[in-house]
Amino acid sequence: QAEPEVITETVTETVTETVTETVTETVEVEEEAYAYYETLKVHAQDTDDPYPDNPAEGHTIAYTDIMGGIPFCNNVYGSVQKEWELAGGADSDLYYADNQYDATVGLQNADILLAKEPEVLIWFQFDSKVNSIVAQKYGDAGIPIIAVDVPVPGAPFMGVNNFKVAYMAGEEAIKRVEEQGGIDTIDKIILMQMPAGGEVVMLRSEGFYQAFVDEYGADVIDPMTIRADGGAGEAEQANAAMSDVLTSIPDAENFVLTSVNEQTMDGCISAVQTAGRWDPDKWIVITQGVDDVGKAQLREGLTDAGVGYFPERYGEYLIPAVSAYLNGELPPPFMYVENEIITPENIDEYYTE
Amino acid sequence: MADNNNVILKMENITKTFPGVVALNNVSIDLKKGEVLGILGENGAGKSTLIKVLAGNYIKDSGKITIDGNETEFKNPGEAMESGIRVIYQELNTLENLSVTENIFLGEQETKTPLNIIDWKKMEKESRKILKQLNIDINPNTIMEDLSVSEKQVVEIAKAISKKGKILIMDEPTAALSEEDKDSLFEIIKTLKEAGVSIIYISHRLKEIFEITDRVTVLRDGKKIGTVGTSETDSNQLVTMMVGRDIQEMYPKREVPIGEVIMSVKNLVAEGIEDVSFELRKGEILGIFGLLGSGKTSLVKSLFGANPIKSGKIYVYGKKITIKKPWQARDNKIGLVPVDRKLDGLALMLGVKENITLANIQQLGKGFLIKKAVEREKAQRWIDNLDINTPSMNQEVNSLSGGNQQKVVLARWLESGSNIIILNEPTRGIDVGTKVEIYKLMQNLCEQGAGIIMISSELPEILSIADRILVISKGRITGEFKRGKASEEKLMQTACI
Amino acid sequence: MANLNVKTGEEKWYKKAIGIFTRSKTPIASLIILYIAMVVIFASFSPYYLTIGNFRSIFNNFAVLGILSAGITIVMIGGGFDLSIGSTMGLTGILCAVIMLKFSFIPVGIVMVIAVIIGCFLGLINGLIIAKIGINPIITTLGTLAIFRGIAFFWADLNVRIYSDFWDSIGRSFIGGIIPYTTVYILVIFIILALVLKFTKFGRNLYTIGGNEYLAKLAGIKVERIKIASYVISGLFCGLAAIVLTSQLGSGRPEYGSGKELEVLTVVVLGGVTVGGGKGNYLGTFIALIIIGSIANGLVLLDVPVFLRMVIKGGLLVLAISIDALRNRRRLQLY
Amino acid sequence: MAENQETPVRKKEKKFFLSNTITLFIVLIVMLVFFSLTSESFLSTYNLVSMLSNLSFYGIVAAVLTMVLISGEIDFSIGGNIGLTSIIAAILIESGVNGWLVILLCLLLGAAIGIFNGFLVTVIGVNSIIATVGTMSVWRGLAYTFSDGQSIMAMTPVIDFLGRGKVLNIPFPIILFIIIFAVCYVVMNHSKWGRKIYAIGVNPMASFLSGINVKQVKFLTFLFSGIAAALGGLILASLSGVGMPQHGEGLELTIISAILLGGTALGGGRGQILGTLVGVLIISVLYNGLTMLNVYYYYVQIAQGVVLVAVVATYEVRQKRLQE
Ligand SMILES: Nc1ncnc2c1ncn2[C@@H]1O[C@H](COP(=O)(O)OP(=O)(O)OP(=O)(O)O)[C@@H](O)[C@H]1O
Ligand SMILES: Nc1ncnc2c1ncn2[C@@H]1O[C@H](COP(=O)(O)OP(=O)(O)OP(=O)(O)O)[C@@H](O)[C@H]1O
Ligand SMILES: [Mg+2]
Ligand SMILES: [Mg+2]
Repeated sequence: QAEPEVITETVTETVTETVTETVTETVEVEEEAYAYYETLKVHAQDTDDPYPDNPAEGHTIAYTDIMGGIPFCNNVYGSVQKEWELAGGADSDLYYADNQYDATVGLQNADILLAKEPEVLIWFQFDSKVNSIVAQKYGDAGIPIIAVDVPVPGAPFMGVNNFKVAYMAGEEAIKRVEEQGGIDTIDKIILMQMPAGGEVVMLRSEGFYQAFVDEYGADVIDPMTIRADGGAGEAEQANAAMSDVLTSIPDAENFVLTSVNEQTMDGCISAVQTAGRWDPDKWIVITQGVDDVGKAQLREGLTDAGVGYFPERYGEYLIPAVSAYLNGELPPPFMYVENEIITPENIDEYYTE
Repeated sequence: MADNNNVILKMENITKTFPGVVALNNVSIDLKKGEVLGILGENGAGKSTLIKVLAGNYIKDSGKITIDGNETEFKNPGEAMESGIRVIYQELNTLENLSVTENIFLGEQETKTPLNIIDWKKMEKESRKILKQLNIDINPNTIMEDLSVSEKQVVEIAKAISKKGKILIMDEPTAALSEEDKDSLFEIIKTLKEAGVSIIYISHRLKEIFEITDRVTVLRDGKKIGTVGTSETDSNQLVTMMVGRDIQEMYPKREVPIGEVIMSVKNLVAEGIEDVSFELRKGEILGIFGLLGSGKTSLVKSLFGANPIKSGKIYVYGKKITIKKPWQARDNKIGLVPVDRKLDGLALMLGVKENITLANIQQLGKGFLIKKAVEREKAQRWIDNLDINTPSMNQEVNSLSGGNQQKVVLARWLESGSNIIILNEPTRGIDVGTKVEIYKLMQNLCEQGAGIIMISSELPEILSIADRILVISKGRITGEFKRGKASEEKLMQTACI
Repeated sequence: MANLNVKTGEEKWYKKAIGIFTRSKTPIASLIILYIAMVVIFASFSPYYLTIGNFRSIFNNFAVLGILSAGITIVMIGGGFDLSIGSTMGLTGILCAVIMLKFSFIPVGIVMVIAVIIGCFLGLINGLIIAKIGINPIITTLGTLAIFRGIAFFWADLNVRIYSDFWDSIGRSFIGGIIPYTTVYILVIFIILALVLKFTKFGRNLYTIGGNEYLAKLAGIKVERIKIASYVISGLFCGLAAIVLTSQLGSGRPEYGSGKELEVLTVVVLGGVTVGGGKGNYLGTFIALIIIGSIANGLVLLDVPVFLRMVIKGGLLVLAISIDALRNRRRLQLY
Repeated sequence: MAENQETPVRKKEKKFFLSNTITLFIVLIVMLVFFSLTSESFLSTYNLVSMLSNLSFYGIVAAVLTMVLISGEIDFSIGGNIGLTSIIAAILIESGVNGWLVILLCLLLGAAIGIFNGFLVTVIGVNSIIATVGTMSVWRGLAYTFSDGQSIMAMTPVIDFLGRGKVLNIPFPIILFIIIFAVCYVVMNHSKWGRKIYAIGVNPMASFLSGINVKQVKFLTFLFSGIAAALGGLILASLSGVGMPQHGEGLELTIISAILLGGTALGGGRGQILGTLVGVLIISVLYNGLTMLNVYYYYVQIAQGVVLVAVVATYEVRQKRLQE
């Protein structure tokens, strides 16, 4: 694991204020102030028993999906539903809307949900800047928001530290590069990004790049790095983007590849296969998330490792945080998932097939 | 076979109504093997409706159709075609971006086995043969849009006779044809007749009716007035049957004093015409005659800004004007009644009122908005003045009869105060009664100081109505005749130069 | 050169040869010139452009686009429109993947047949609504675009990955390592369809219906049947495209194919198929397909920033179609 | 006088036209009743008002685009236009340009876009579907290029007011929306220019030969649709607080669906601004109501498709019956 100091340092170099703030505050978290949240979180993580005292009973909350239907989101929403019921909440009191990767749709949803006057909003939306309007609306109405994966100004944040997970993935890749004989054995490093997601999501691959730069120096890494826009996190667009990338580097053979999520990675790998340039030994592939798609990729030997976000555990943070609000307590401002590197070797420890 | 052996088709007590109109009211006709039955009637009498019922375009409300002794009812045109009924419709029905061959064999391509593959060679050969029969020089591979209206009409005819049918229906086949083409058509009709084909022939031209038909059925207002043997009747009787009153003169001509030159065209060159010069005077009806494709339409379109002028000058009331677009023509008080009313003249889905004011929207009240009262008043005035037969000024022009549609277009230009009025085949497809009305109207206009340019390919009409006739051939003026100095022969001679 | 306006005289043999594909007027000449110009530009800037490997990737990348445009060409010549192709393909794709996942005992060959049947069925729905009820095709398929896509999302929570090597090989194999199978499919499909258009009654009647539906009825053509058939054919090719797409992507997802309709539309219209119907042919569609594929590829090789590629692609389309419009101006100029 | 002597034909026709709009109103009312019965919050002022402000930006575009459709053309590039304008607005705001100037510049940009589209269609003679599908990706691509694919904050007082301000407690975008619909209504139903648009849509050749400057009228409709889309982009930037290259993506199909739902015919000549208004409302109410009921987005999508096809089917069936 990386030292927090290292991360803070690198972040300040590359990242916007929001995130710097994010990370520096992580270090200063005072655990005692959030005892209510911590207790419930520990309970949720340890057992599948109902929460003590049914903290959610009779309350209403709202939840939005960044893009309903994709495996990662299904995992998250599934866990939220599960924990909500364990906390004593009624199914009909959990309002749902799908933001469809679309800021305009998100704005409408924010209003529709606000009209239903939930007590807490869990907000999962891809663009952090649009979120300021949402924050303002809910702030005026006095309804607290919990942001998932993408920050909302002034709201507690739950999810991954994008830079950190990317850096972890980078280090994992570097380990493999070294095993293989050093950076000279690599022709290209491909970052399949999602600029549409905004700066914060960009960190999910820029952290990866930073890890390489820290290890080998920018002079070595910059010329071999390719950044591509893989679209809105869907396989088909990523497939097209990857085909383009491959077209532009007909002579390259050995690659390091990472992407924002596993849908995207699925598209990338199939593009490589379709182009007839797939050889597991020549590709070091590290993914982000390890959702259902990611698990399958690891088990099929397509990817070498993934940074596990454990989307199926998001509810174990979110619902305790919600419960804190519902009971007049506060959740901590940052609730990071504990990420692990998942590999084909250790995957069975985390997930049974 | 209960009926007379000779009768191939019987339509009995056919009734067909459209919303608000009884188009056919208990009409019965019969058709014998190998005869040509003419159908006459004013605009809107129900002729086209009758044949469309027969050909499966419309479903009749009541009545009985018997073919060869069997009662039939066609639900669509396809079924009618299968039983040997072929139709040349009044409206042109050609596919503009396909070749002549394809149009002739539309829906009935020749195929060869195995696999029922289309036999292009055979189709092309057949087309050549048919077109030759029709005496017209068109390459069967030409794309339709490169043909003129009359050439397209010939292709329509070729289409109908390409496959032999039992009953051939022609709804005004000659409306767009020149004399010569008409003659070739009649030759073919005679051959078909001998071969036992029965023909229903609809035309507004009495001369043709006498020339080609055996019997004539007259319709009026959706009712059958009677059927007479052609040899036992004369045009007076037919006209009386058609209009329900006597028409004294087919071509009434009033002498209108001819005044000063109001328009003069000098050395005009444009697409389709080369070096044309002429003058038009106040009170004058200037006829323009020419064969198919001679450039008549191109000429008047250039005068109206719808066909780019390459060189030449146009003077109106002595003042040189430029006409690049129709609104310039309009502003110089020139009006055009185009040859194809439906395609170029009318906004069919709009009302009579809207169509009358179409060229003068800007005059419907001051400022940005339309003053509805002004518009109604203007429309009503022309409906009354021209006696336009419409249930209401809001009626869609779509449902008016041809003559009334023509009046609507004319009203538009009168409303805009045009005093140089160009009429391209103003009486094409219009019945005798209305024709006379239109001639009178033209002369009224002349009396009021207008000058009229009239294109016509109907010889008797142009010879009697025009004060002066220009003959045009290959885009040039090849002759000029004063009224009374011309004859059919002279016009044809000069037109063929 | 491709101006087949033959008012006088006989056709030259080469005109006849081209005429098989281009009986109606199309912008073939401008397209060919455009393509040659593109090749020259791209080749002079990138040494890779004229390599076999590059052509291999160009051709393999537009496989799905090509198959879809084959179907929609038929529909559009018949005066129809199909905005639902992306959704039809997406729905077919995910259904196939689900079938392979849940009923893995069904042989892959049968699943392919099922894909075609599903595609035809969805096309049939469009065809019935359009021909029988008589709703405007754009409106109908705008509706089914949403409906089919919505239905595809029923299976969104399944992670449907495809584990059939045979299925995978459909869209990913190369003859002799050089010619993609997908190119062979496209060529075969295009040639067959071009012949169908030229030499069958169905094909000719399609042009008639597209040119003037009323007239087609008068001519006794069974308009409804042919229209329905054209949508079924379009659905059929959506089904085939779904097979190739899921094969190339190795999975089935409900969102596959979204937005494809406008891409396909761009190809066929560039190829001279008109939106009102009655015009177009497969030579045009094919050249347009190559052009669109080559632009995408060339811009990558020229290292044009990704966002600018969108601008250039759109701009080139506008340019090509403008040149063609100017060439035909005499016909259209009047108002 | 003649107005009163209407024949059965005319009466039936009137009934037909009324019925289209009435069908649409009935659908809307049924939906409103259904949602207010099934969801407590649906009829709340907050919900209705926020729904209206959220639809204002594309409602405005729909109203103007209706004119383009009636004239017989189409403009697919509105979505790209919205994206580009929102980005340019954000960039201008970021660099400290005064809000009023931002609005002016963006509307000018919209006008330029409209002029370009209009030029392609009327002067060059390109089919409008393909021309605007092409320019759509040009505008969108420029939006991505200028923003480097990222969203940019767009907050400055004047702009904030455009989408989030209130006059007499009514959100300003709703007021804009009402004004623009009213103007379009008057133009299409009572003005000379509107009459020309209808005439051109019905028969461009006959209109041309009657001295109407077809190109000019069409050109202007494109110009206005460009400006309207730019206004939409500004409002959206204000509603969301950011300029985003994705703003308006896919919106063209939603807007065109709403217009078609409203009874406007593709190919021109027929259509009503009021119909478009109801069409826009139906699409929004359907989304709003179903989301209130926790319905998944893809069911909403299916419902929208079904409503579109079903409502238009009633038009067609009615028209067929009328013809028989
Ligand atoms: N599709 C239709 N809808 C409504 N009314 C119609 C339709 N077709 C014809 N009519 C009406 O039916 C009547 C008969 O029309 P029809 O076309 O049969 O006349 P016609 O004798 O052929 O006249 P013309 O000599 O002008 O061709 C007219 O009053 C016409 O307005
Ligand atoms: N826009 C055009 N482009 C090309 N050729 C044209 C055009 N307009 C007319 N022509 C050709 O010019 C010649 C004259 O056509 P025009 O229509 O003026 O003849 P017309 O005498 O009116 O014939 P008709 O009696 O058949 O209407 C024809 O051969 C026609 O094909
Ligand atoms: Mg008639
Ligand atoms: Mg002519």
